[in-house]
Amino acid sequence: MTAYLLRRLLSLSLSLVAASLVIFLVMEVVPGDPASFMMGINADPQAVAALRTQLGLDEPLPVRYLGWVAGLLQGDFGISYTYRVPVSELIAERVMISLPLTLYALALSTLIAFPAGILAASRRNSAADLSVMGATQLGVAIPNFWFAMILVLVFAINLRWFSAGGFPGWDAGFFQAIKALTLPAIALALPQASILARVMRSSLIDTLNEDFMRTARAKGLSRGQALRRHALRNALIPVLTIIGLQFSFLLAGGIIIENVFYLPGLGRLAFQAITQRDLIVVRSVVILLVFAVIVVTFLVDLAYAAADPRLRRRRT
Amino acid sequence: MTTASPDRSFLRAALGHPAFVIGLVLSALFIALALVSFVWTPFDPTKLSIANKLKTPTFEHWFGTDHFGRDMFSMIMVGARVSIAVAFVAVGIGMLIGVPLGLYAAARRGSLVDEIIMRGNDLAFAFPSLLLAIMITAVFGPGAVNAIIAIGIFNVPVFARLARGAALSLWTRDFVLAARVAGKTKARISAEHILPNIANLLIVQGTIQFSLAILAEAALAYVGLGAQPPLPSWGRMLADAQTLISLAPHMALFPGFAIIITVLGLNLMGDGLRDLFDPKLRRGR
Amino acid sequence: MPVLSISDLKVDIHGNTVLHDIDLTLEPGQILGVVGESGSGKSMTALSVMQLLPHGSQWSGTVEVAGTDLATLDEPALCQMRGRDVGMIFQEPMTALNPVRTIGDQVAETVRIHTGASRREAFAIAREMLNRVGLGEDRFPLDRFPHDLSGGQRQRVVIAQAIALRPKLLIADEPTTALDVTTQAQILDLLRQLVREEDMGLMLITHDLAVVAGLADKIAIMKDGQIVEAGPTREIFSAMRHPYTRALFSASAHVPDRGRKPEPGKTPVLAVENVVRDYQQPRRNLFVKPAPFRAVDHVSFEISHGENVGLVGESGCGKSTLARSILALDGLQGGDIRLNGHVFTSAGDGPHPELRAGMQVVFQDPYGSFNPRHRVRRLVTEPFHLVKDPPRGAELERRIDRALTEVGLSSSDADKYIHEFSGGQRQRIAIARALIIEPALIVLDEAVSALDVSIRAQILDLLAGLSDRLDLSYLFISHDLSVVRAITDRVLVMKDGKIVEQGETESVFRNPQHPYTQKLVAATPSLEAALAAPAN
Amino acid sequence: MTKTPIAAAAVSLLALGLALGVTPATAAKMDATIGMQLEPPNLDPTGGAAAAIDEVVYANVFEGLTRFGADGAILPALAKSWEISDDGLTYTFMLNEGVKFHDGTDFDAEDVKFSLDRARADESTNAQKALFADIASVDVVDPATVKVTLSKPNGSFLFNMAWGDAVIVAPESADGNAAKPVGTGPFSLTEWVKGDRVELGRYDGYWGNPVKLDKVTFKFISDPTAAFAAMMAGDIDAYPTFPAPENLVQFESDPRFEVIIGSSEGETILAMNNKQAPLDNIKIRQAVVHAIDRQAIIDGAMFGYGTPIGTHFAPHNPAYVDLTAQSAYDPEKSKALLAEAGVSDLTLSLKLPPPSYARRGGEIIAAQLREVGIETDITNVEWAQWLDDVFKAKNFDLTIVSHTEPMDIGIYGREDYYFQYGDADFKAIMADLDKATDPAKRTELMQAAQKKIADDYVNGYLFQLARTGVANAKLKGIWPNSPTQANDMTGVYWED
Repeated sequence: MTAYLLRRLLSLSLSLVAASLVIFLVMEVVPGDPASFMMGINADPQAVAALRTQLGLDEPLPVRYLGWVAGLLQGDFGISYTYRVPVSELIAERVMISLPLTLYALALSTLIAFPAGILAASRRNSAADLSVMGATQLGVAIPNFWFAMILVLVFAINLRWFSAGGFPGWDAGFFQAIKALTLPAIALALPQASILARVMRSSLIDTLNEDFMRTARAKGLSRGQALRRHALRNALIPVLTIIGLQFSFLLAGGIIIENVFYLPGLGRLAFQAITQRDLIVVRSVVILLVFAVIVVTFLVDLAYAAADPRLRRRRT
Repeated sequence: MTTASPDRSFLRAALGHPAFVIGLVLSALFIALALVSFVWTPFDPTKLSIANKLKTPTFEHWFGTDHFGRDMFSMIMVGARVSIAVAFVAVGIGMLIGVPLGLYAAARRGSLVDEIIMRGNDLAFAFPSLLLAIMITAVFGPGAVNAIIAIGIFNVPVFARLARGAALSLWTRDFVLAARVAGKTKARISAEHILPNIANLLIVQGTIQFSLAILAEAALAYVGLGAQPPLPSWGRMLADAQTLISLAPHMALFPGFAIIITVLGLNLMGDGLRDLFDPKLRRGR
Repeated sequence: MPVLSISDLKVDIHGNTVLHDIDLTLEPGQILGVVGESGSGKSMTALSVMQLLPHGSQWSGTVEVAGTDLATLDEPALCQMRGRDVGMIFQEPMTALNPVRTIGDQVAETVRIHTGASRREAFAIAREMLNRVGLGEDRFPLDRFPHDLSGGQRQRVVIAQAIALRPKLLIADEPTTALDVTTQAQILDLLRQLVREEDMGLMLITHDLAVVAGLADKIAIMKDGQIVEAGPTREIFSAMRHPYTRALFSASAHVPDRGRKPEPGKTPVLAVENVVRDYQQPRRNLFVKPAPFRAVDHVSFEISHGENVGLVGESGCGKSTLARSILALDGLQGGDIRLNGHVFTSAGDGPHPELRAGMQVVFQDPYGSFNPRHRVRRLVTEPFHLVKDPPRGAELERRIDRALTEVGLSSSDADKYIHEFSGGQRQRIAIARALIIEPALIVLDEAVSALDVSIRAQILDLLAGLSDRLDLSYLFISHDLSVVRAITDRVLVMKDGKIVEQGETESVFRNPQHPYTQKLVAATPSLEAALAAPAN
Repeated sequence: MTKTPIAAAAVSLLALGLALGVTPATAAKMDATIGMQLEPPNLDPTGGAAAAIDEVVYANVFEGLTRFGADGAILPALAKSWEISDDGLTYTFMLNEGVKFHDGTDFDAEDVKFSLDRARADESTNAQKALFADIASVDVVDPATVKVTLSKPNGSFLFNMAWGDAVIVAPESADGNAAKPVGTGPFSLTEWVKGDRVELGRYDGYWGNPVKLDKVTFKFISDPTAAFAAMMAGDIDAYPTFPAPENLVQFESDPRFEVIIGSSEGETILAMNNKQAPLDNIKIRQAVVHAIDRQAIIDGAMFGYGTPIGTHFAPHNPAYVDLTAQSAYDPEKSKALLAEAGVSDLTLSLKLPPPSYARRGGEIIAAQLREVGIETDITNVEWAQWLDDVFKAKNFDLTIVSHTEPMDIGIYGREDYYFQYGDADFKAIMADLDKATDPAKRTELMQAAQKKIADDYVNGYLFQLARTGVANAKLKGIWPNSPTQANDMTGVYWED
């Protein structure tokens, strides 16, 4: 198991290196010069050139790449071109919104999906199953930004229960902050919950068909007992994968939702940085997201091992 | 043991599968709308009529008009064409590149090429897809073609992985061993035995990816990176509607419904196909 | 009072009658063997007693467990009955245990849900039961997981949880079918012992007459959802009143007629010399490359023209790996394999495609051996790929026709799809596919293991006839000693990658030299031996 | 499917959120939250061009020697008065005394010299370096007096000194102004939550008239829907440049709000590439211009807010000439001109930057051009791309941009400017204008310049961008117009 994890770690770090190269090169070919963007349309060309030198944009490509990677390894992400503050500071601020939002959405999605999936699987082909399946089909089909718009229309503009967006900051109090994240989290969670409920259902149905479920029933466990004691943990394994994937997806995929609710999160930071050609921020955010995905993948592997003793000893 | 050909019994089973039939009808509806839009739309979807703007649905304008007074129904018809074309081509690209890669990796399991393909796949999955799509359009400029590329790229690993996984299990099947005993090359076995037997799986996944691609196209268009005006696009219609949502909610509702219904239709069809193709479920029926 | 009494049981699933007119009784301390081929309804009978029938089932009649009519029990009462009054053992030990829970936990669970026992007490009982089924605490602590255990050990765990509360009735549904013969013998011994000591009634369901013959006090023979004959074992076997009983009996003991004898001396059809096959093991440590696992260890043997050679051994002994090597599906790490005197494959050297036409194969699984999308015509002609100038047109038709009739099918079958055939017919098609290019050798990898006895007898006859007529050699790989004994001239016994004994089939079986062969032969249930033994 | 578990769970969650949302009661209001569309990338007005920087810090945090008043007049600021030598080359500024920077250091003539020298130095990254181009030297006469000598007379020097890019900074803190601005203004930075808001607090050591608010929060809400909802919910007290004119109707009908319509310095133009075929042909440019129905654009893209213009000049400027008739909407004439120029099947690229005036206006213009037989190939671009592709590489036929700098007709004299006009006669007019100091003469020259670019159909002049703001009806003192990009909060107060 440890050897397996070590090997995974090695291959994941290779992915990270490849990712850093890809992202660096992509950002190099993106048209648009950060310096001229910052100086605006009436800028003096000399001033733009001075700024380019100051930002280190004149150095040759490999030097800049290595400089960036070396910085990353020391935890130094560099200085944002446009904000002129350390990127790590910017990211740290944004993570404080994106991460809670992601966890909130994930928690909502899990809280909705688990009972729904279990209900549907245990009463297969019943009216409850059909309703859950129908609802999840709809949930997957709704574009989350559209759903977000509708949520704003109904709950912020018409009912005024929530503000239409923005984030008061964690200083404003936990409840205020959570309240500000509620509509975005719902918008994010809906499709994820639908997917998760479907996975939960089909995984559980597969498990319910396993031989050991019959063994459990033959021992005298009732249907419900067998489900709780024997099926759930086994069914959880594919569900864990999906939760892991969803975490990464939500962390990065909040871009549009963050835009709709003007939340200053990571996705919006990256989106703005792309439009402002703040290359260093884009690079750092993307590599961080890739890193997060890799860490989560690794954690999911660990979770597998916890859920499934077969993996603790051997794994090919 | 039936004497009818398998195709006919499949058709009969398909028509008896409610989810499949609903899905087929819904998707067919929008594909029909898209096709009809080539020859007829109630109004010219690019024709502005500022005086007529933001009209709620009337008998004349079934879905109302937008902020330029264009007919929403006509725009949705033409938008269907754009969404469907972009999604179809993007998924097609993903399949055409991904499936051969996956088959190759499976045939040469454990080889360096397999390793590279799979690691490349991991990498593509690890990348935040929407961000990368945004960057791709930032590089090449926005437009339908680049949206296709951005979406297509992320379909490649999906199909590569699916094809590899399915092919790997087929490679251990006795009939493939028999073909190897018959001296057939790996390429030939892949084409003759593996591909036809994973085709069902690919069709099902293709349907699902198709619906995901429609959502992705809408998201890209929503942030302004899809098809460019004056060509209508569902995602951009939603973006246009956003600031007007309290004034003219119909501008947001109809394109939203169009997306939902199309995606729903495709997903139901995909799920239906999965059931129909699954011999376990078919036998039970 | 009988522990089980079934009368006039009838079961319908979605309106199809799967069982009818079932009458059975079982007294404490007795073993009732329920014998039948697949689809005869024997498992459904067991599930009726457990009241675990599939969805959509309807039953009528009377089923009494220890005097209690099951029709009078509601679901909670049935839950109490299962596990406490009736224990059940299943066919597939590899999947019958929950992989994520410890064995102690799973055995103790039976105790905990039926009695108010504390966790500790339950674990104490679990310990006792595991000891009882031969899993001592030194090697099998309670916190082991099922995946650490072999199939036989897992089956013992399943038995332990079935008997944890000393039920009056134990139902064993093909409990040893998935196990090797030596393990099978041990498990059967254990069951016999438990029945005697605990005074339980055991309902033993099996397709193998030999298994019940040596074990059961009473036998019920089932066919098409009905009991065709039932009674004390010896009586049934000696009288054999029902024709189906006779048919089953003769099929089980069937030995096909072999006409010709092989002619040794000429160039052997197949010569295997010092073949070595290694597998890479997964790394346990990142920096140490593990030693490869040697699946086939310097194996040498020959097959002469027209000779049928058996290769026997238990699972994991390397016989399938050897078969794959002979078929040149995998590369060798040492030695070479010659076909008709030419090097077919050797270490570091791939197969020689032009020689492949001399060797064909028939696999075990009649369902997985064919591409479901092709018609029989295309399936059986696939080996023509190996011929430089494959037959066309009328000649092709003639060859297809001949191959199909040769295996007892008709030429009209060529245009059907594979799903239109039964398992036995499919195996005939597989043989036709192997025959069509007239190879010198056919490798039969467990080719009859998945078939019911009556079908198996037919296929064995077919194989024997073909070998005689067409001067074919077979390499017959099987775990089933009785089948190998029936059809082969010579036998190879394989263990841990090595051939431990080889010789004339009859002499090896009558007078095994190697201790392993002796153990194997002794463990194999024999119908004749069981019937010859004095009544107990 | 009446009530799915998902819906039920969502509803209960919403109820939970509702229970959590308790708003605290407020006492007499001493603070104001101002909405802005864009967040400033940094807060140093001397080191970047972003309008959002000035919109936060101008007059609030930083001050210059002079400043703009609400009506665009040049007023004294850190310089309480000045003398101009007769030859127009020497400006002597008398500075206010007792002025302190937010970090407690004193403001004196050395700071002025430092700031101006820094802005015009070779390594300067000041986006408006041209403002300082005519300065020959800056001399400290005494701590309260500074003398600026110009290399040539410049009639707009005081105007230049009022720009946000010309604010006075201290040598001790200048380098840190991007993140921690230190100025002399009545407000100082208290917090900047990036991506969300900037908070300014009253600076007690302020030298001038005390301000009435304790605290000003600039909240960045780029999304118009969100801005609308935030206004409606009272999260924001004022949004001086409301991004979605379509929503103003709803504010107008609500007595809680006051809609403030003013004019901005933004001349919105359909810029044409004057040196690239086919638009190097004046007939085609004229055809394009006559194909455009300005009112339709104002109605369709701006929901009626905006003043049509016929040249590149702000209508509220006294020197403005209304030349709209010369380029009136006349599709027939347009077609005739195209025929005369001998072109058919014309396809022009139209690159549209992000603001809605450009994106929406572009769609309308494309439709209008199609009516006269000109096809367009629309590309929506980000600003960075626009700068690269359109502004620098001049790779475009048509684009729509609002030129928001005040008095920027001078750009037509720059040959390498993106629309590539740079006509010699026009340059001569500009040279004369630079020399002229007599107001009447200046007006005359400015009008000549306006006519010249209208006659040459350099660009399509669409409309003057309206400054459409909305504010809580009780909040007073917000500038209706924007003579420069600023949200001057010094005079803002709550009415009881």
